[in-house]
Amino acid sequence: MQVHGQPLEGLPDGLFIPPDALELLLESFSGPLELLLWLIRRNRMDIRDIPVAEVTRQYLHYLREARRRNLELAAEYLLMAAWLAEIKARMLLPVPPAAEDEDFDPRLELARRLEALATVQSQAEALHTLPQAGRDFWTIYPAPHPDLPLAPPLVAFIDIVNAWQELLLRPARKPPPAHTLTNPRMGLRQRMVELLLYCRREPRPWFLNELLPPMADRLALAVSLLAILELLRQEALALVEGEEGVWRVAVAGVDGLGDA
Amino acid sequence: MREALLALFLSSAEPLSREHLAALLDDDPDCAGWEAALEMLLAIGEGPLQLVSVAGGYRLQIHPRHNALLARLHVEAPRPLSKAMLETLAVIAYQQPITRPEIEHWRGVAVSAQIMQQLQERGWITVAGHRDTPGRPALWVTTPDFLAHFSLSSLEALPKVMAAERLGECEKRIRTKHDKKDIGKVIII
Amino acid sequence: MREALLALFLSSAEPLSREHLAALLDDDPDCAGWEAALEMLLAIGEGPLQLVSVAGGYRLQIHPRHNALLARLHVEAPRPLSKAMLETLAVIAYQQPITRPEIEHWRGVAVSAQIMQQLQERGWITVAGHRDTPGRPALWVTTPDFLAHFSLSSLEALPKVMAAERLGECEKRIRTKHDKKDIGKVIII
Repeated sequence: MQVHGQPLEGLPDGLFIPPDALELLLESFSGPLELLLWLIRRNRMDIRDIPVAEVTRQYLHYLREARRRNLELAAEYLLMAAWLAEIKARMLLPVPPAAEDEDFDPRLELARRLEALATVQSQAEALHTLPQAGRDFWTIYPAPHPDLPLAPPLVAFIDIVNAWQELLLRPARKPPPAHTLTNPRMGLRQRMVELLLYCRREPRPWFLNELLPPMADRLALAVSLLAILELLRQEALALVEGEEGVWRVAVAGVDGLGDA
Repeated sequence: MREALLALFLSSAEPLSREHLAALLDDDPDCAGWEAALEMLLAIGEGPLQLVSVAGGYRLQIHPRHNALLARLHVEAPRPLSKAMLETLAVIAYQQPITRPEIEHWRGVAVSAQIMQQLQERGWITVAGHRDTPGRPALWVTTPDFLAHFSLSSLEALPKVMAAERLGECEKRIRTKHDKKDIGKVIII
Repeated sequence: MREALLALFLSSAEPLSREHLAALLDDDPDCAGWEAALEMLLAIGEGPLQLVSVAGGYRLQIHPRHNALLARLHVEAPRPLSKAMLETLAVIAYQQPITRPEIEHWRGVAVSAQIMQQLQERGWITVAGHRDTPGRPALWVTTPDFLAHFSLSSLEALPKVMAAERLGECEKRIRTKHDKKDIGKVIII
């Protein structure tokens, strides 16, 4: 970033400008106000007490030079020239005796606008000197954190129960595509789910005694047996016959013995 | 050297390949021995970070042991379940193991793959097997996380729900004999 | 605890405020003493990292001692800001909330839509509302990303600036004592 003013400090005093410099100079300005501010600073003039005649003379000199070198200038440059001429003319008029205070200085509005621009330039320069990411320091790129669990959805348990209740209350529907337990006994379902997950641990058929809970009471045994039978009936499990004529149970599709 | 290597990885949006690292570090006498430092990082990580090999090179990631904490930071605000998701979850909870066509039967409408996937991503349902019928449909069940989230000890703890008509006929019989808790046990099978 | 805190900062693209950390960590018995760990991190950093206070929170950045190395990695340096962009940004930063006509008044030239768009694309400015005047012009403000990019803890941390010309009488005094370079330091221009 070119700091405004600094690359231009090498220019000679006075109005002479080397042939190539004028174009660069004008390009570096965002508009006529900046050219004017530059002139005032170069002449070390006081912004609140601008010698309008001298500034206007220099300003017009640059405009003429630009035109002579066929540089394109925006219309605002001519507008500024007209404004300067107007201020110069009003300065020649006698100040109304009733209002000798500063407010009637025709240069005041110009001074305000130059001050605003000077403030902006200072602020821009202040920003420019702040440490900037990727220029003066580097921030970390946030490290990935794979497989983060998603937040559970916002749902009340009772809503699930009610949803099921409502489904049950709906008018009769066609028979289900596969027969399912219509009167759910959850102990049985729990055991069915457990059995399915258990059987999937290894891709092989299981002996019945592997699937029955050890040291179980009669009810637990009965539920387990019932769950296996129900899974067989639903064809979620399959019976597999081994070489010795021993039947084993396999998750449907696991062809541990080649014939599932 | 370990520090410089960490600085490179930490500031980089992309994984860094061994060749890239070599180009950056080989000519720098201060960085001699960076290969050993890289091996060390790969082997034991650094604090909460582990160096993993991914397509195109290596990158640092947070060790999964901090996932519970990070999940709190990177929460997406929990969103309510849509009616379709809620019904689907209810059917699975009460009828598991169940196939998608069966869920559709209960709900009376098609169940999109997206709904199943979203419920799955939340960790509440999973595939427990396949039914050995044509098409080998997946059998859906709820997960232990589902039970844990609602503080249910098992599926048995799901509140009993009966369709009105059935309730009618059973009720008369049972009411005289049992208290409400027993009703569930007697009539469910 | 130090590790858990680091994991949070390492995984976060945004600065984390003390309040945010408290909300995440206060209820967790495993995270007791996180404030002390935070102070430690602030004081001495961790390996190549330093924790800095920025945009109302804390953020990890690479210690400047590794800048030479990082410059080799990040060869495509970010494009420097044009004078027009920098000035426009400065007006918004120091005068916000501000409308585009007001920005143009400050700078003395028209502000192109392109400049506003570029600043917006960098994530540094945004529309915060509309002024209740005819035409309801948009009110521009800077974003937390702006603070983060320029290492500012808050808008109050923007450097205090006086235009040379405001100094008026000061200038004359200074001029007699110092050469031009020193003036620059005092008055910024």
